[in-house]
Amino acid sequence: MLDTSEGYTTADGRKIGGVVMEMKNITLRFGGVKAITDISFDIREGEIRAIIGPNGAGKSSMLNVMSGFYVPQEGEVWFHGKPRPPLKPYEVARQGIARTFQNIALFEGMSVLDNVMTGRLTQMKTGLLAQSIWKGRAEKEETENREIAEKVIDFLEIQAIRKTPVSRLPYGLKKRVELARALAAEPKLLLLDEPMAGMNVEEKEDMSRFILDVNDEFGTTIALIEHDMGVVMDLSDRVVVMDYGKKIGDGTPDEVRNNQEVIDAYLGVEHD
Amino acid sequence: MFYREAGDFHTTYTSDSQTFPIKFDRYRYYVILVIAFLVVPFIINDYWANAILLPFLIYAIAAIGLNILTGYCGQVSLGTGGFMAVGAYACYKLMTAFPDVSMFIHVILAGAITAVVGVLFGLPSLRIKGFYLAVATLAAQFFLLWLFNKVPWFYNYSASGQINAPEREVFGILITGASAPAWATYLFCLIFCFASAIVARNLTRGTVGRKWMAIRDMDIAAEIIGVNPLRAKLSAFAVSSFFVGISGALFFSIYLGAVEVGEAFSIQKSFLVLFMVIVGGLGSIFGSFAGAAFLVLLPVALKVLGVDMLGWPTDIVAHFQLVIVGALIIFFLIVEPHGLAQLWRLAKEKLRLWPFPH
Amino acid sequence: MSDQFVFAMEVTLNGLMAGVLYALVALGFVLIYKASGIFNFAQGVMALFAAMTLVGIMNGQVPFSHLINATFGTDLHDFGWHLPALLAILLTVGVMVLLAWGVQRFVFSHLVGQEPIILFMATIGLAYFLEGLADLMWGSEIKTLNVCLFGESGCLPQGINETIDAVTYEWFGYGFFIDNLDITATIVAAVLVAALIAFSQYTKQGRALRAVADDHQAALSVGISLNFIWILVWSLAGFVALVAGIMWGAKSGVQFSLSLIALKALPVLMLGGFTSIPGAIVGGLIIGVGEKLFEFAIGAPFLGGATENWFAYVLALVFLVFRPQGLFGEKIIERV
Amino acid sequence: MKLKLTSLALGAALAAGPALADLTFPDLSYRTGPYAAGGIPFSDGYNDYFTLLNERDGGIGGVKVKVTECETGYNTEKGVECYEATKGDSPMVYQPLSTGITYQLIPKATADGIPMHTMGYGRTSAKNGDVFSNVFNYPANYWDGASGVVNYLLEINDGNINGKKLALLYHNSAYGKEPIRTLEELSKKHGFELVLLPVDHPGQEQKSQWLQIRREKPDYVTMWGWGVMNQVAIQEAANIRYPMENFIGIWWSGAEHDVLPAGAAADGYKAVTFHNVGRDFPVFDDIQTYVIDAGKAAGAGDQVGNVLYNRGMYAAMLAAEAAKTAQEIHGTQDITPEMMRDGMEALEITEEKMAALGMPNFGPSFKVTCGNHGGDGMVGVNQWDAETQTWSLISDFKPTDSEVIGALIAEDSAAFAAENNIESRCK
Repeated sequence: MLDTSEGYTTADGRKIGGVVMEMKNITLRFGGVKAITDISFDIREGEIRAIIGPNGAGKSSMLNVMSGFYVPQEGEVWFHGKPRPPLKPYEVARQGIARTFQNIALFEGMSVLDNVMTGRLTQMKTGLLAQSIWKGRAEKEETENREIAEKVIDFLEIQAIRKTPVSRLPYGLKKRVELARALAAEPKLLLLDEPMAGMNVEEKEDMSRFILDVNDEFGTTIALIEHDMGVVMDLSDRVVVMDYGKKIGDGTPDEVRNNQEVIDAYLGVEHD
Repeated sequence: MFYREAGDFHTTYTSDSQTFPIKFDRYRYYVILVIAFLVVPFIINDYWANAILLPFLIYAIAAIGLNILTGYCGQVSLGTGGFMAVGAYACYKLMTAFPDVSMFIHVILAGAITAVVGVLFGLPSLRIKGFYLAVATLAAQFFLLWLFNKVPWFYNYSASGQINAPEREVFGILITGASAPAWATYLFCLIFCFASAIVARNLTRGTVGRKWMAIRDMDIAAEIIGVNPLRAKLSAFAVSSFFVGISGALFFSIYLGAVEVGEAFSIQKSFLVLFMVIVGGLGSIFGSFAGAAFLVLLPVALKVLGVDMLGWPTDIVAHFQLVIVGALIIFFLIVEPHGLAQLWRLAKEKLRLWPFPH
Repeated sequence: MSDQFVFAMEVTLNGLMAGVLYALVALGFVLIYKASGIFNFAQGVMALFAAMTLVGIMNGQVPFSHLINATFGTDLHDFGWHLPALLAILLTVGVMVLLAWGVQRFVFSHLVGQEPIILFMATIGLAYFLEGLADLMWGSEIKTLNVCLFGESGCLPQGINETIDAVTYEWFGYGFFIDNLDITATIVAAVLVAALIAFSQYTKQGRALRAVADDHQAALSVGISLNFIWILVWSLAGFVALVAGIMWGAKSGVQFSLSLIALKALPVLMLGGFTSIPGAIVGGLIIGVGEKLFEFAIGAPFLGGATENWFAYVLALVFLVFRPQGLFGEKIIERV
Repeated sequence: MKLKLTSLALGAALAAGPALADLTFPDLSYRTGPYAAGGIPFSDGYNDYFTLLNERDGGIGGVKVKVTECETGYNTEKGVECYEATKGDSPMVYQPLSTGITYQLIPKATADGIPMHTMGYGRTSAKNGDVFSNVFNYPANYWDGASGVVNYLLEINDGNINGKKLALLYHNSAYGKEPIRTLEELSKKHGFELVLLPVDHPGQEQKSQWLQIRREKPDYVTMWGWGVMNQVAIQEAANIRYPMENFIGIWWSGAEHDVLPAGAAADGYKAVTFHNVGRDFPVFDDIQTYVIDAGKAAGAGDQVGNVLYNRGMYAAMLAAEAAKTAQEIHGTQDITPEMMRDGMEALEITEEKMAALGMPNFGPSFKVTCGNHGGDGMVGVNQWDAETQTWSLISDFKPTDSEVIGALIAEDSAAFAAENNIESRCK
């Protein structure tokens, strides 16, 4: 297994830095049901980290723990070298964690541009009074943030639809807009919840390209969950494999691919 | 033909995000402003001021206020009547306690006081959603009315239990009381209405507006991207109540001059303003104006048509008014569910392509 | 036993009775909301419309007579007959079914799949429309409602119930006041709810109704006609409105204010949940007892009285803060 | 639509200039909305009397009368619209028929020089003509009503109601609270105990109040109700077997439609009044001949003789008499609203005058002066007979406690004068 304690260099030569987020012995229960049992792993600066597993493996729950939406009964989430206290969901965003959703959670009543601009909300600080006057501070701040948002829009090639109401867009584009919204926040850690779900091959390729480009261009640390093994293996630097709420593998795609337990899980071997 | 955005380029983000990005819209807007501020005051008479324009402007402010809460932030409220009452009584207390302070300040302070009360009654919105919240705001409606009726301090212990606006001047011109000239009362309300629309527009196009709309469209997602739902909702309640309070203050001091709380600010008022917002279009400042115009002007127009022109008995006309207003609401909904504002938008889109739709 | 305690018991009992009357109005809301997700603002006006129609038919009034007379200079008032109540009720139910059909055909069939707020707004339009129509049809004066089901006997009883008065006097030394009309309303409400439950459990249409309430798509896929179901629920709501209109109208006469009874039903709905029939009943009882006891114990002696209107809402509000989906409302599950 | 409105409004503005041939009496009626049942007969009576004058006498002093009806629905904002729409037609007098609209119009009409007549409603202290120059509320006001109730109780108790208990059941609004101060003063004076029972608008639910009445057993109950509150209160009183003859309403709680829904149980219910009831007056024969039979009735013609019809007709009669007085004073038939005001201020109603009009003893005799716009506050009592479905006057018009009321009026009008810088104008 790859030694990762001090960072490492990927196969394609990218430098991966120190630990951004570390999950320490996480256990999550809903009532009596254990969704996650004693899982630990870390996410390092600049890497693309995937969590995979068959349906019902607890991936989404894991992501919700990482994003602070669920608070685990046992274990700690370390972020930037400190244990993270239980936070309100909106406080997590302010720490620099952005995410997308499996079932797109865009703001349907707003245009693409406005949706992307919501990604900048945590960075915009003018008060009610300044905003009601608009001219001056509010306008300046709006323009500055608009520039960042436009950069993301350019990057994801959605310039043409920026004034279109989101509700009129097809599924694939919505996914991209959601990614744009998350990126606009310039997150330290980007969580992607099944970014390829429901896409055809072509769209999947597009999305993969965008994920790689984002990572490349902005150096964003990305953690994604996905049940489609194929795509993930090509995309990620390291993979955590979950099954029935337990971690059954962790390592580079090659390592995981050759892990017997993982193979069993995906081929559907009976559990005792 | 003239309604085009082609050739209308924006080279900065500022010019792109202005209120009327299309030149033609901008010019029309300026023309309306000029007419409203520079022409109407010279031709206005008592009838137009007191029967049509004052109620229109004042209801438009209330509708803008409620639209911020309901249309932009998605919190349905039926407490508008109660909050208008707060504005009216605050204005009355301020007017009588500080007769020498300008009415502008009184009206704005009345709005601010209403904002505080609004925030107080907005607290349950953190737990209660949708129609449940709508019904919960009725608690505010009924309690506030009861309070103003019950505690004599609010009406300065007058024997009648009514509040009367004493005469007050702005820049030496009388704007309250019966002798106030029509143009002065009109302009005073117009200034507030115009300022309210501008402020509402500024708030809704920027950060706060996006927070509100995010909460409206999907509150959980909004929270995860960093919107504090408590602050977003309460700020919507505050801003909304501020406008509603201003409209209540104007409604009492400028328009009616004397009100009794149970009659002027009853639950019917809450419904009326909500109807304006929905008929006009949720989440649209223009819609607030359209809705207010529809529900203020239509009954008057129908009355003029039925009684004055066709000479029908007044009661039959009044009944027909209800039937026609009701049928029109349903008709508009079937044609365009998102209100008059959306109907207008669609018409503009068609116009943009006219006369070559393909 | 102290006087105050005995009085409180009487107030509680009367609160329960009032609660039944609130629940009767709330039931109509629940029926429609459960089946179609429409918050029917027009429910109160429907009660007014139904009661006016009933009186109009019973007294043989010529519909739209005022309009006809004003237009053609005629002098029409009534047909000169007086129909028995039972027949008039049946005819009124017919009118309400017709209304339900019209509402579905001309309003909601054009608004399929719209957001709840839009549907709500359509019912606002409907309320305006019906209010004007009711006045045009039957005139806006107060009409005395005297429903006698079987000839001269079997009229709606009103006034103090002697038996309860005598029995409680024996027990407590203070005779309780219970209105006979309220007792009747309670029985009628119980029969109505039982009938509704039986209908939804044991008839084909009733099962279809429940299926639709559960899941529109699934119901459609097994071949249930939504159109029919919605006409059915609007008819049922119309019938409930008629019953509520009779009960309230018997006391006050049939007049415009009858449409305001909807306001008494709203806190009940909040408390009981918009989707639950038992919720409407229990909510009605809680609101009825709550507001009456508060007025008795705190409102009248300390706050100068007339606190019932707002207290009902505050009670419901406080309750909702702890249980946002209402007493029996379906739990709201939030997911991302 | 807008264009038409503009031209109409312009037309109205232009028409305001020269005096018109007709005498215009606006009728702010409410034939719709929650109080339609009260508004319809009043407006019918008001209209029919003027129609009678036109048909029988050719108008007032030879000038035809024009009644312009405007529907307010008892709504203040619509009332304002009605006022603004009609004030240009040189209206003789406004009768807003709603306390809300009255308060609204007092300053406006005063500024426009148009008189108002608020008969048995509106602002009580308007009785002080020294302060309220253009507002008249003869022959009686709410405080007279309250005093009239107490006077009647004194009458039936041989002048002693010390230790008795009187409950006031009132609509919880400014209107309903009107009598409280008067009754409080009177309770001090006469030693009776006053119990206050507010009822929330609209008043369909009064269980709490009537249970309280049943527990506390007041000797008498008086009611300041309006709309549905009246019918429910009377039914509830019957339900708890409260003796109807001890239940006395104000004149807005004492019409046929208030008692009819309760049927036989309402028998014996009483209400104070300032005008007579029933059809038994010669004037009704004329109305039948000239108006109803001629097909010129304002409404369906079925309201004649009803309490509120009579009240509307009485209001029209007082207005017509004031117009006559104005014509005499100013020596012209074409009177302006200002002249009409003078006529109202000089109005004197005597028994002979009423008899000559075919309305003997229809109301009290009174004389309006500059300082007294409210008449002498003569109040009588009506009682309902459920058998014959008629009201009848059981206690004739008698003066009210001017000592107590006068002090309260002086106090309230002084406050209004101070607030609005009104100077004394009467000599």
